[in-house]
Amino acid sequence: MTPDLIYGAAGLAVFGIGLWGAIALQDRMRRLLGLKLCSVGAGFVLIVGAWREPPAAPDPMPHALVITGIVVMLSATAAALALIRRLHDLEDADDRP
Amino acid sequence: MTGPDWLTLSIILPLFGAVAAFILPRAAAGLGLTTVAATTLCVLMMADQVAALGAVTVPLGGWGAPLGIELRADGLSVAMLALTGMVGLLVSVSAIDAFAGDRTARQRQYFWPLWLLLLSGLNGVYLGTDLFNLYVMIEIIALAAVGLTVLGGTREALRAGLDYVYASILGALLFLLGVGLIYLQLGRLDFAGVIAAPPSAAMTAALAVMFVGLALKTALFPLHVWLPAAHANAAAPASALLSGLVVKGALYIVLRLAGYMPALTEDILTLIGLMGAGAVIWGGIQALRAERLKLLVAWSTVAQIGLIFVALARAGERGLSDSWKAAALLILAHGIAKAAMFLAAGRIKDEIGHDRIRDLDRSPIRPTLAQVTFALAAISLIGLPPSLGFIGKWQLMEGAMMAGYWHWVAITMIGTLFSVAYFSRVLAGFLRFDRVRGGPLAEHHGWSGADAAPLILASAAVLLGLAAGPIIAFIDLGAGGAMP
Amino acid sequence: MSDALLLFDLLLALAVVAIAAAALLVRDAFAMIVLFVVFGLLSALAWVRLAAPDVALAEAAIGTGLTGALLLKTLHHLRARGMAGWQPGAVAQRPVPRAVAWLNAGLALAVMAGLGVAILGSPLRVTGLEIAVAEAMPLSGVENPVTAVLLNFRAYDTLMEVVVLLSAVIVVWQIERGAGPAPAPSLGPVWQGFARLTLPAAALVGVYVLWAGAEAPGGAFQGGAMLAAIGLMMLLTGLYRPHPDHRGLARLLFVLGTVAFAATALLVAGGGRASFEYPPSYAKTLILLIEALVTISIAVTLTALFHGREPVALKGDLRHDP
Amino acid sequence: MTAIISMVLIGAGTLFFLAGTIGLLRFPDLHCQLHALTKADGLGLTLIGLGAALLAGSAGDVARIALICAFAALSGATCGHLIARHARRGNSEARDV
Amino acid sequence: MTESATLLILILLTSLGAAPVIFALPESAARLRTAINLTMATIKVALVGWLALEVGQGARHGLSFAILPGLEFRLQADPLAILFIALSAVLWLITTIYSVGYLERGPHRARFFGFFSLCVGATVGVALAGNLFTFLVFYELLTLATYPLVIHRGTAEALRAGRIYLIYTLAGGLVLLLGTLGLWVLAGTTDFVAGGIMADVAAAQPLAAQALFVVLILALGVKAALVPLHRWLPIAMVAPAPVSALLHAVAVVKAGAFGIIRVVFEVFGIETVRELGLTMPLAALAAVTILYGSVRAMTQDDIKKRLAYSTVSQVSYITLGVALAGPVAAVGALAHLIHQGLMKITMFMAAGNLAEALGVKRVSQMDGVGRALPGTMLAFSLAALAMIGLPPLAGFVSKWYLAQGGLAVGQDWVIPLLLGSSLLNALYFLPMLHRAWFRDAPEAEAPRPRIGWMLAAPPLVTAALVLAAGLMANAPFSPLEWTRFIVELEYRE
Repeated sequence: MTPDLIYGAAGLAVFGIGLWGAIALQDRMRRLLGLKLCSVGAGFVLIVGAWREPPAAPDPMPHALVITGIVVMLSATAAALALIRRLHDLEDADDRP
Repeated sequence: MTGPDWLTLSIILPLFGAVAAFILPRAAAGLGLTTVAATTLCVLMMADQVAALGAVTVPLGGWGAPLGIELRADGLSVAMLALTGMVGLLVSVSAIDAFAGDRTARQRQYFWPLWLLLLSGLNGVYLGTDLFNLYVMIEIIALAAVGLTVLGGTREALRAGLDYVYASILGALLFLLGVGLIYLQLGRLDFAGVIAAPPSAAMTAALAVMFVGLALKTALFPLHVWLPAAHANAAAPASALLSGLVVKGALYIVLRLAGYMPALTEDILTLIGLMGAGAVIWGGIQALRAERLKLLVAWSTVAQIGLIFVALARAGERGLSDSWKAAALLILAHGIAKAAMFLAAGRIKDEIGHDRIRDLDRSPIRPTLAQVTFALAAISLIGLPPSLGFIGKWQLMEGAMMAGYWHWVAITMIGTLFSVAYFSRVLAGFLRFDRVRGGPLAEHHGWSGADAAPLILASAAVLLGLAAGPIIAFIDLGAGGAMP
Repeated sequence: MSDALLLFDLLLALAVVAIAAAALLVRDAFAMIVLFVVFGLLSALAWVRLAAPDVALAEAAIGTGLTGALLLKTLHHLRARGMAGWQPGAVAQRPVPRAVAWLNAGLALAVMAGLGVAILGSPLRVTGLEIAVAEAMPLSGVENPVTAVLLNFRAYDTLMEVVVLLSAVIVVWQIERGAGPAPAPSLGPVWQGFARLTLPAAALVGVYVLWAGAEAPGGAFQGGAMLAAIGLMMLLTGLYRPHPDHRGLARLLFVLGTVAFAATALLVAGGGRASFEYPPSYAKTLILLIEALVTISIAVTLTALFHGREPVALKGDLRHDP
Repeated sequence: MTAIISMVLIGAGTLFFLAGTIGLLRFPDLHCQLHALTKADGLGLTLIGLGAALLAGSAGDVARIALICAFAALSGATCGHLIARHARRGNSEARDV
Repeated sequence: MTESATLLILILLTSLGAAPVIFALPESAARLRTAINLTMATIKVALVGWLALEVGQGARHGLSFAILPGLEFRLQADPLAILFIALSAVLWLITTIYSVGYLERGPHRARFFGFFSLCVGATVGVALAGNLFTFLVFYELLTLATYPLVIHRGTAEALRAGRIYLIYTLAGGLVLLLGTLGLWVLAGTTDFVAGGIMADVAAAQPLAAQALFVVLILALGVKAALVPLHRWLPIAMVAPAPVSALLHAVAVVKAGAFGIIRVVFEVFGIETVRELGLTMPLAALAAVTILYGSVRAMTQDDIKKRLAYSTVSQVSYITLGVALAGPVAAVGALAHLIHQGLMKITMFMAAGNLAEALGVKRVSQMDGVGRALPGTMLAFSLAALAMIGLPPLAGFVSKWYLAQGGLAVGQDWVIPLLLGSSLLNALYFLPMLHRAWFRDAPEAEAPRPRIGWMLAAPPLVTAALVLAAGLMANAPFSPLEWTRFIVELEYRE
């Protein structure tokens, strides 16, 4: 039972929950949140891959990848949220007589 | 070497173009077109470099494969780059006309930066050899493609764009999870590492997750729900880019991975083939029921992508080393023909005012040039000789016959019949003159300069079949085991 | 002593998973966002436990902070316009039939179980590229290995990441335009005092984090995120109101980082060097120069993403942006 | 010797945090909750900061911890003020918070 | 072998190249369009003549370039190809004149003539194809080029006919693709070689070879209008007269028959087909088609439908000749390819004139037509008599050789079949002639309608050709002589 096993399992669980959220939920912002959870889950898997027994330093490569992943996920979220806002305005404009 | 190599240039040049087009919105069209032309020139220079030296590898930052990232141009990647360049150039020319009016000033301003970012992303995918780098490139393509999908600004386009965003983010994240798991196994992320990897359960699981992600991005049958609405509701040049080029990026990665996957056993290939067959049949049925022209063309994309996956699975595991060439040919043929068809559909919609298939024959205006382009593109998509599509299908069926997989031959035939059925719905509409309402029939009325680009593309799709020999020889360059 | 930490790890892992599930299942949207922020911070803490400080900093600042701010802004936008007391159930989409919901849950579970089994069956802690990175460190020009990987060994990846950010802002500006919603209410004198004191300090910290990136955890993205936080504060409190005339400058700042990075990558090429290959002697200065410009770009881009629309005065729009 | 004192200080600080959280959960209306949070957590944080400062090695670390405590207290107070001000203005949304 | 490919490319270009130019011309430039059409047609006839001369002296022009490793796009001008090209080139010239006159004021003429020359280009391609792959390419191009012509009028009925036509021919094309692939997989090459390439494969896997033969004959049978697959031909008669004249009597139908000849002679080789025991079923199928076609023709009141059914039966003479697997029968078959073309085109053009000038579309309305349009009806009668097989005329020559061929190979049943079918021909042609000449027009003497020389002359010219083909059968360059030359080459290997 080392930290990387614990967090590895947690990461996969978070990815699973996010995947379920992205597929099953109907509401737009929740699905986006599900995707963000998947992204954090994938981040967990990579960071767990980098962890080494304490005296040894962890492998820096996955750390850089996850930082890139986080920024990429933020960009995608920002675009999706802009779409949600705009779509809401359009639908709102149509519903109101 | 005296300066930056052609490979980096072909990725960074469109980037500078996009930046310039974004900063100077008024000059966007001019800048955009020159950049696309310059990039295509880069690709041509790279092509003869590859023709001379075989595969060309550029270690970015000078750090070599596992640590740094390498760009590699071999036959297949340059063929895809050439496809992107050629189709891109002609779509750009057609886009200049499509967004010329003042009503579409905003779309003109934003089309070019997004398209050039897309071009940079695509070139990056075709030249990249690092899995995580491919993930970042896929994201650039996804974002630019979403931007292009919602360029029209209508509610349907936005709703389709949102579904597209969800599908492409989920696909990319599944791909990222696969990359993470592979790093967990091998400790390195470049193609050479993946090839050398001993087959293990974890490796299969990782590659399976990546494949599901890519299937979601290429809209393979069960995961195709987002594609028709997104491609049908986009503006004409945008949907030409989406259907013609964007889908090809993910297909290329599937092709690359299929080439190296140690774990691609017989039953996985049959599963992929079945999904492809499902796409061919379901796409065909939906295309027959489609009300609008662009929706029909979008559903035919779903069917053609299914056929490409059938081509991959046509000869089982033994034939895989040859099947990817048939798939590559079909990808090239579909790219050219589908871009031409979407541009033609856009032209027809502009001239006639609507694109309801049932009323195509009611309008007095007959943009015959656009209709001829549509017909030529249909010839290549159906796979009639001498088109490139025909040669692709020929190779598919030949491989399947040699390996004795008759069911794939049957699927291809069914696909062809379906495509004949739904394309003749449209062609009959073009050639019917007895229900014309509102004004005299004007046969030559709808002609304009904007038809030139789609016509060139469509006739290229039909006539390139004769040049299939050199194309296949080129695709073979540097491929096979030599891959580092 | 170490098993106490193990207990802490277990608790933290359980908390992370529980809050993730809670965030998706809670009915009220605002509570969902709050839970998400808590989830983000806890996962950042988990990453600190996994000896990944840089990533924890990035996750806390960008992954949780900014994403949370964006979510809150969108929620405010949706609530202000029409959907009061907005519950997921109330949304017009047809509810998912129970069978499909369970099918999806089963599918997600199966995928995860399969992956878990496959992973556990394989050797963990395969030696990755840490040796290669360690050997190449002296040539990289910086001491912090993560920054070395980000800005030297895989500089091409980072350039493309900045491009992703740029394309995001282009897409957002293309989707939304015109005047923003009603301007934020003024927050009274206490806030002005607080702002006058903390915002400059925050700017200082941001620059410090950028500078420290060379030796210690930190760097362009974390520093950029902090400076973006200042931008957000100024937007929220009306200290800065986006104006159509500022668009030209804004576009320049967006592309600044990308252009700098790409230009350097191409200029260093030639004379036996591939692109992105900085001459070792100039590596540190080049990296810091690029990092600084990229940070500015990131800060402005993230603020623009939060503002969420191109500040252009639409002819038909009555409420011209003040 | 200093270790024991810092352990005591950190223990006290945690107790104050506990008190603050219980206050948050138990108190009836918004203002009381705000009161509990800002006061208890502020004090708790300072005590923990003091304890950590004792354990800290160099003067630089002590200075950093001091800065952290100062800014945390400052922002805690301001946030409390803003929420209260927002509630006092009787804004309809306040009740949803 | 590939002395000068330029001649072949030029022949192809005269029609394939002309099509885009004609498409681009605006509708009003009628004179320019006609000029282009006529010049191109005459150049083609001249080129074909020159090619025929050279091939006569043993030269073999060819052109081939590889499309896939081992798969070539090959054109070659062997005597058999020359036979078919000569027919289509000459008749294209005549039909162009006729259609210019016929479509005087009609709409969409640019589109019509564009696809018209595309069709002939495809037909020439079919003839020149050096292997089954190239044959398939032009076979499909022919389908695509004829579809717009069939639905030229653009009415709902035309479109319905067009859809049926497309279904049949494209399905045939698909089956041919399957057959070509099978050949490529079994024999490794799809080249047309005198004497056939399937000999050893047939020995090794007789069953696969038989299956392949059935698939190929099925595919080609669609266009050659063999019985179960002939339904599209009468339905396609909704097309304007020049289209039914050139295409459905000459180009499309003959392409199918030509394909069967190529497959039997140059893919399988006549001996292999006999060994596989496939000659008898093919001959039987041809015989059934001959009788069925004639019987159906009798019941048709619409002139063009009657001629269509007669075409169905006449084309099967060629298949019969090929199936009889004897040199003499082969001569009869190939000669009939030419003669039937000449005869049928005359009759279709005459029918077109009747419809155009007098509005006579049905046999029952043909009373006294002879006096109204003496020239046209003279040509029609001559062709009809030749079709029935009157001794000095072309029809008799080919039937005579077919009979001789049947006897030579011991298939005695051929004689009664030919006599019976000639009788049936008489039964559906003579009433038409009787009505035309010996019945006077129902209402008062209608003013003699004037039709332009462009409509009147072509039937007479083709009728003269029919006469010439019959009388001067043994002249040096007559069709019969040329077929003897081909068959002699074919059977020498």
